[in-house]
Formats: sequence, C-alpha cells, structure tokens
Amino acid sequence: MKENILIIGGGAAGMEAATQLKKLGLTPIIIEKSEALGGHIAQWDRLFPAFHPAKDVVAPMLDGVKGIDVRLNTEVADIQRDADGFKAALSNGETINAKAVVLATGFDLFKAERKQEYGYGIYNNVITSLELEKFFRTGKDERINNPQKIGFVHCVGARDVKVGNTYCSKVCCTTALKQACEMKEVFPNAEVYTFYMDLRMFGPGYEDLYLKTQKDFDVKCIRGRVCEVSEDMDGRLVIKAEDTLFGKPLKMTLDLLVLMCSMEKNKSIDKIQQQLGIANNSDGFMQNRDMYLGLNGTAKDGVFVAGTCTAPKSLPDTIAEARSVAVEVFNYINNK
Amino acid sequence: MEYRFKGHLVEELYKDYRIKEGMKACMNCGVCTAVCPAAEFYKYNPKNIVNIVARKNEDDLEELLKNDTIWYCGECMSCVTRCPRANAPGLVIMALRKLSMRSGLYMLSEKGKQQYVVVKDLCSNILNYGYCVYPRTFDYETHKEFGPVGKWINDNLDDLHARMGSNLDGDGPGGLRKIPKESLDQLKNIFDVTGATELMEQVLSDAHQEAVKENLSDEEYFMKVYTENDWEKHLNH
Amino acid sequence: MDFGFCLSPSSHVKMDTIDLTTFNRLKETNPDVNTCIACGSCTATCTAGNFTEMSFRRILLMLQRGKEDEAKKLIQHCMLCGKCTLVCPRGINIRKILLDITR
Amino acid sequence: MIIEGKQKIWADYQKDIPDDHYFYVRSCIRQAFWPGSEVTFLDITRNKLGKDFYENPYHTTCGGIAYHSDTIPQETAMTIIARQFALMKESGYENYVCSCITSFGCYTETLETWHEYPELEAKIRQYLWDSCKKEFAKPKYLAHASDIIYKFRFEIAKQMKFPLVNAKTGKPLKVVEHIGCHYSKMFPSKGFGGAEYPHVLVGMIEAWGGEVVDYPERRQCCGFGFRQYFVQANRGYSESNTHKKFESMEPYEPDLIITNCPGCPYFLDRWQYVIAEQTGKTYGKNGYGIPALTYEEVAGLVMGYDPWDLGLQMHQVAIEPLLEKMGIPYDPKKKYQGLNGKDLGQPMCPSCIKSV
Repeated sequence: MKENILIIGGGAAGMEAATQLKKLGLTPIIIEKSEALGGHIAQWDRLFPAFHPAKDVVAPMLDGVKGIDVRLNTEVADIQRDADGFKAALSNGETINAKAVVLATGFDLFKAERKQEYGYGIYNNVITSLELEKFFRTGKDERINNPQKIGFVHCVGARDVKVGNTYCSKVCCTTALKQACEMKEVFPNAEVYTFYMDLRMFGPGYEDLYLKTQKDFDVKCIRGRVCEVSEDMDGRLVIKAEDTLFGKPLKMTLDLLVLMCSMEKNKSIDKIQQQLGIANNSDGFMQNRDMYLGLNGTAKDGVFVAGTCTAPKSLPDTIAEARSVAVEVFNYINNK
Repeated sequence: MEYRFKGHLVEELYKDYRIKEGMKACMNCGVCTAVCPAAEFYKYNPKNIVNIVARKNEDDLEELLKNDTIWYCGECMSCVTRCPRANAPGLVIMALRKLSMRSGLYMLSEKGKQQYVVVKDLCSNILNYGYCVYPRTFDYETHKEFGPVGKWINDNLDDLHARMGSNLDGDGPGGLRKIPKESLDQLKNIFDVTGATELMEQVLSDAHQEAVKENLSDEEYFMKVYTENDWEKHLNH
Repeated sequence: MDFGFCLSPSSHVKMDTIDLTTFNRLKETNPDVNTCIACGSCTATCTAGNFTEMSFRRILLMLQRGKEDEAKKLIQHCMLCGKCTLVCPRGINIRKILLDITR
Repeated sequence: MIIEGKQKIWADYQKDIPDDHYFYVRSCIRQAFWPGSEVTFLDITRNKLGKDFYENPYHTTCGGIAYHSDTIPQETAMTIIARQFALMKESGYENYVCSCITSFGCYTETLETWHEYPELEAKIRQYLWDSCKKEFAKPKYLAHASDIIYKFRFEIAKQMKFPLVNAKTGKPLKVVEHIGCHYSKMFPSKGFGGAEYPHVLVGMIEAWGGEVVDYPERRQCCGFGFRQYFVQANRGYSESNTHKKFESMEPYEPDLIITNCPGCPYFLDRWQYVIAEQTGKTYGKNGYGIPALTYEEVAGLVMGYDPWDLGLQMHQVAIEPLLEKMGIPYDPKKKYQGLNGKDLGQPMCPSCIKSV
C-alpha cells in the first residue's frame, strides 16, 4: 500500500523532507499555501556567510521534489486522526489520507510596524531586511536612493519582552553583517553602521564574515540598541542609541535604516496545529518532543516537525532537520 | 562610617514595590540611556545603575546611595516605555532615593542634600495648604525664570486670580480654594500613618545638624543647598 | 540677569559632526584598528591600566568618536610594555598603533 | 511621512471612556499657573456641552509632585489617592477625571500596582481607614481632562469661531503637540494613541483645522524633572531639555505649541524667556517666542473666548502675533486689567524676547 506522508509547507524544510522521504520509498505529498515552492529562502538574494546565491541552493531543492505530489495554492482546512493515520481535508475540496504528518510550516517575519518607536510604515526610509534582500535581487526600491549613511538595527522583534518575544532570532546578526557588506558593494562611498547588542556569530565562517565586515568593508558596528527613530525636515532619519562600549548616548542622522526583523511562528497554521494537539513552547513556536533527541518528534504519535516551525533556524539547520525528520518518519512507518 | 540599615541595604531595597515592579533582568542594550534626558546633560547612565542594583552587592549599593548619580534622574519615565526587558529604571531610581534618604547616605552628596529643599517646600505646602505647589509660597526672588510676567503675576496675585475666576483661599469649590481644615487634618494623619512624617522629620533634622556643623542658620543652610552647584563635576563631557 | 544656572552642554556623541581625521589616517597604515571586538583583554592585562584609566580599546573608541584629545591624554600612561599585543585575540599590533597615534 | 501608518496605531490605541458624569479633580500647577484653563474646561464641558462634571471641595493635591520629588513614600501617595477615590465614592460618582498629568500617571500607576499586588491595595485600604476613617472604591473609568476634550473635539469644532488657520492666507497653522511624559509613557495603552504617536492632542489639532508638526525631539520631556526644577542649582537640566526641543522644532517654524500637562507649557514658555536672556536667541518670528498653550486655552480660542478671559496674559511669550494670525479680535488695553477694569500696572519688558 502507498504510504502517504503529508507535508505541510513547501519551503526549504518541506521540500528537503519530501525529497529524502521519497528516496526512502515513501510517498510524500506537499501542501503549499502560496503559488510556488521555495518559501522564504526563494525571496532571498544571497546567503551568509559566503554570499552564496540563494537560487543555487533553491534550484537543486526544486529539482529534488520533481515527481513529488505538490499541491500549490492549497491549505489544509481540517485534519482528523483515523484508524489508518490521518485524514486531511484540503482547501480545494480534496481529501487526503496519510500515515504521518510533517509540519514544515516555517515562520512569519515579525511585523516591523509593531515596534512603533522605529517608525516602520511611518517614516519613508525605514525598511525591513526582507525588503532590502528584494532590492538586492531586483535592484529596485524607490526608498533606496544612493544613501550615504545607512544603519542596521538588530533584534527587531527579538529579545524583547514588550513585543512578547524574549528569544534570540539566531540568524539576524549574520544577515545584518552580510547585508551591510552588500550595501557597501552597491554604495562604496556610503558609511554603514550596525547597532547590535551581542553579535552572535554561531556558525562556521560566520566569525570570518564579522572580521571581513570590519576589515574589508569598513562597516562600523556600534554596541547599543536603537531607542527611537524620527524624521527631520529633509526626510532623513534621526536615530538615538547608547554607545554602550563608550558609555555615552549617541545621535546620528541616516538616509536609510534597515530593521532586522525576527522570526515568529507562522500563525496561519494555528487551527491545524490545534487539531493535531501540538502545543506551543514558551517562545510561541511549536513544541517538539525534546530539544536533544526528540527534535523532530512531537507529543503526538505520527506528527513530526521540521525547520523553523519550532524555533528560529538558519538554512543549514533547517536542511539538517528536514533530513533527520525523513529518517524519523521512515522508522515510525516501519516500526508500526 | 555608621548609617541606618548598614549591612542590610540590599535586603531593604528589595522590599520596595518599585524594585519588584521595575527590576527584572538587564541585558545592557542601552535603550534607557539612549532615551534618557538626564544622560544627555549629567554624568548619568541608568543602565549602569540598574546593573549595580541587579548585582545585589552591599558595598556597591552603599557607594551608589552616597553618590550624586541617583539624584540626576528627572523621573520622566521615558525609559519605562522602551526597555525591552520591561524594567523600569525610573522606578528603581525612586526606590534607591528613598533608601538613600532613610539610610542617611543622601547627606554625603551635593545632590542628595538637596532633598532638604524639596521636602521642606513640598511637604509643608501639602500639610499647610493641601497643594504641592501653592502660589503664595512660590516667589519671584528665588525663581527669576518667572520672568517679568511672572513677577507681575506675583505682585498682583489676588487681583489676577479674582480676574481669572479662581477662588483663591475662599470657601467651597474652585481653583486654589482654601482646603478645609478637616481635609488638611486627614492629610496630616495620612502622613503620620504611612511614614511620610517620619521621613520628613528625619530630613529636617539631618539638615539642621548639618547646618549646626557648618555654623549656619537653617535659612542660610537652605539657601546654600538651594544654590550650590559644582556644575562641571556633574556634566558628562 | 543672573538666574543662578545655565544651559548644560549635551553629552551626546554627535556622529554627524565628529572629526575622524586622526582615526582615518591611522586606519590607512593600520587596517587592523577596525577589527577590535572590545573584548577588554588589552585593558585587563595592561600594566598601566592597573593604576590609571589606560585602556587601548577605549582609546580606539575615543578616536572613532572624535575625542582625540582625551585619547592622547590616556596614551600618556602607556609604558609600551607590549603585553596587550600578546593577548589580543584579533592579533592587532597594539603597540605599533599606540606609537602611530602619538606620532 | 506616511500618515496611514500613524492612523493604524491611533485606531489600535483607543480607550473607552464615558461621555458624562465625572468626578473632577484639579491640578496644583494648573490652578496656580493657568487658572483660566480649569475655568474654561468646566465652562466648556458643563455649559457648552451640557455635561455633569462635579467638583468636591474636600479634594486635595494627589501628592504626585511630592512623590516624584521623592519627598513622600509610595504608600503616602497611594493613600492620598485612595482618599480622593473615597470622596468620589461618597459623592456618588464612578468616573474619575483629573486635570494634571502627573496625577494621571500616579493614579494609573497606583491602580496597576494594586492590580499586580493586591496585598498592597489591602494595606492602603487599612492606612486610609486608620488615618481618615474612609473607604474607597476604585473608579470604573479613569480619564485625563484632555481625554474629555479629545472625545468632544468634533462637537467643539461645530461651535468653532476661529479655526487653527491663518486668517489672511487661509493656510492651516503649524502646531507642535507636546504630551506630558506621564500621560502614557509608563502605560501606553492608557493614552489615546499610545506612547509613541499619541493622538490626544493631534486629534484636537486636526479637528480644529491645524497642521501637526512632527519633529525629531517631539517625544522628549520638557525637562521639568521635579527636583531638577524645584532646586535652583538643578534648573540648567530643565532649561537644557526645553532648549533641545526648540532647537529641533525651529526649522519647522511652528505657530504654536499645544500641551496636555500643566507643567510643560510653563517650562516651554518661561525657558524661552531665559534662553533669550542668556543667549539672545528667540524661536518665533521677528524676535517673538512660540506660544506654548494648554489644550483648554486652544479650545477656548477656537471657540471664541476672549483671550484675556482665558488667561493668555499669564504667558511670558506674547500671544498677540498668534491672535492676529487667527484673526481673533482682542483689546490690548484689557490685557493687564483686573476685575472691573482695575489697573494692575504692566510687566516690565524683557531685554530680548518681545513681549507685546
């Protein structure tokens, strides 16, 4: 009998899990709510730490899922457990039976306007990291007008009780330094500043990126969280922070401010998550079985998780989890 | 040096509800200092203060309480809006100031000693008139910034308030009405029951002793504290 | 009229107007000045730092914030023992930079 | 500037307050410095809008200024507040409105702290009983008096005689809004519009025809700082903060400043005089200052109250250029008169900033 595995989400985690499950002889089915596979990473231009084009990673992943059953523009409307596993009603009216479910539902980007003091959506020249990445991809953004002074704000929507996110979003530090370097490439005469609290360069080659950012790109990293942004007569941005290493408050005028938005759990999946009985962890992401040996498992039999639905993760972390979830599902099916 | 609560400063400080409310954990992001009006014009850094309080070290706390630093804050509470850890440095300062006064350590700093001026003015206004600010005790000579208009207002206080429709020192409702004796008595009782009288008397007595030590009358000492300003020392160059 | 008080100068580091000539000149001959991560190893090991405010990481920051005079005042405490250079995790040739600043 | 972004925030930060039957408590500073403002507020709400605003003669200061000058313990301030709440209960009211922003902050802080620490509320209840033999009920609704004018800003606009418009050019006046720090900085949800882009004064400016000026130091404190003003030695702090704000708003050439805290207009007014004396600089046109008015004064002006009934002669910064811009008739002779035309003499002229 065909062993259907329902994979909710067609981003990096979903695609890679599907590819591996197929290789293991199972029948993955990807349900993707948007019109294309690829998820967030497909909107990215280049990847840290080595400025690798994102499409060079996404393309092989897309190749991998060729021949796999993919439903685009489709959501799971309802899911119930039955004697054989799960029965999912899709938004297109179809019903799918599956032995196991993999939640690869990913993240939402923090809505920058919630951090009101940074003036996103109010002051014209405040943009998000995602919008900057789009600019790198397309070369177009009317707000980016040969800026001579550019600032990056770390931890927007992360490490912040006031917005309800106490966690570190993990990838924003490295992304900020990558984007800061790229801005120097596009605008060599610009002065580029990043405002950080801790630079969390946790992966291979990341610390080298930091060094390169300082030495080769002359990006100035200032330790202090931006406290407020306002607009002057000319539409330029006035920002304030404490230069905490210097111990004094600091004020400067910028042409462009980029907010490094954190990851939050993708909330569009809340109903299905509830039906499956998967709780949230204290950070509001999905709770996996445990954070060491039960990374891909959940409290519920037959329900698995992979990627950023459980916590902010880098792309390599996500791919590793997608591969391990395939093994977990394979063992689960075979031991039944 | 001997002072009240010696060896128990930390314990005493952490009894204050404003510490319970305002002191969680700090990650040194500097947002409070960045937004702080006092940090711009004084040698002041609220982040550093929150860190000392978090350390719970008796010696460090003693040092803080006898320093000018805790007296620079203007209690605008701008820091409270922004702290990403939901601390309230402004409330922490209020708890520190209270302990500095109760312990007596406030008398060791120029800015701390000024509590005599504010306690004397504000508490007597409340107890005598039922107002924090009462125009008859707010004179031009010690407030030159009133400007010529302020001086004119002071010189014509009764006429002007009558013109504006105030009920200055009158019975019944209205602006600047005479607060009934019954209400003033109740304010005094509240002061007695809640510890304000004790604190006030302590501050007045500390100041008196200091005045005697410096061979000044209470009035002379008041004016000294009111005007003394080692300006350069307080600036954050 | 004497009011008994006056305007106080702002302590803000005004990044829009600071003078970075010295730092930029230094950077040309010593690109390493950019790579400090403010770990404090130099200050912790500094012989002079035990008795004075001497701190190399702070001197670098002062130069980057346009406080050249203050930086030069601090450098006077340096005894050129070179221990800082030994401990710097980023391999910055601190001793040479200190000499270059005063040159 | 993208106004829609602010509008979204304003829609999110609306609070529910009733439109009638309030227990009104006064502000020490407003009564002392801007007596015409409280008179005007009560006249507008009671007589122009037909609402019930009751004042109990037994109410006192809330102690807020003393509390924030660190001269009385938190428990004392809370018990004084509890006593005011008891008076409200005795008078048969459950909606509480205060004239002072420091008070509003103290009331909010007190209610929130009691909510968090019920044992503290119980302690204060006991203190109130021991000291006054009174029992209090917490207000059902707490409002600042500017919230009331905000709520009725369109009704006021209907009775408007002189909009915030330059009568000669027909252009809207450029208005700076300055919110008292303790309005919503501690508890953003307690203020109309929140803490970052408060709408309480912006709403009035818009409803009455003015154009809002958003400048870089908009959110900064006026510099009062309690002990930083009450002790002469510290006043440089207070003056410097106001100076910073004026330097920041100057390029926008604002016509006036509207405030909701009673202290801010005093400092924004008087420090302009001191700055002019000390540095020779003025921030209005032709050697004048920029008038810093209370919201009651602005409401009164647009509704056609006589400027001298509002008490605009109590500002150091001359008001006449603004009156002329708005086309408001005034009698210069009456500016310095008492009741029944009594001659009260005239203030001296400052050496720098123009006063008439």
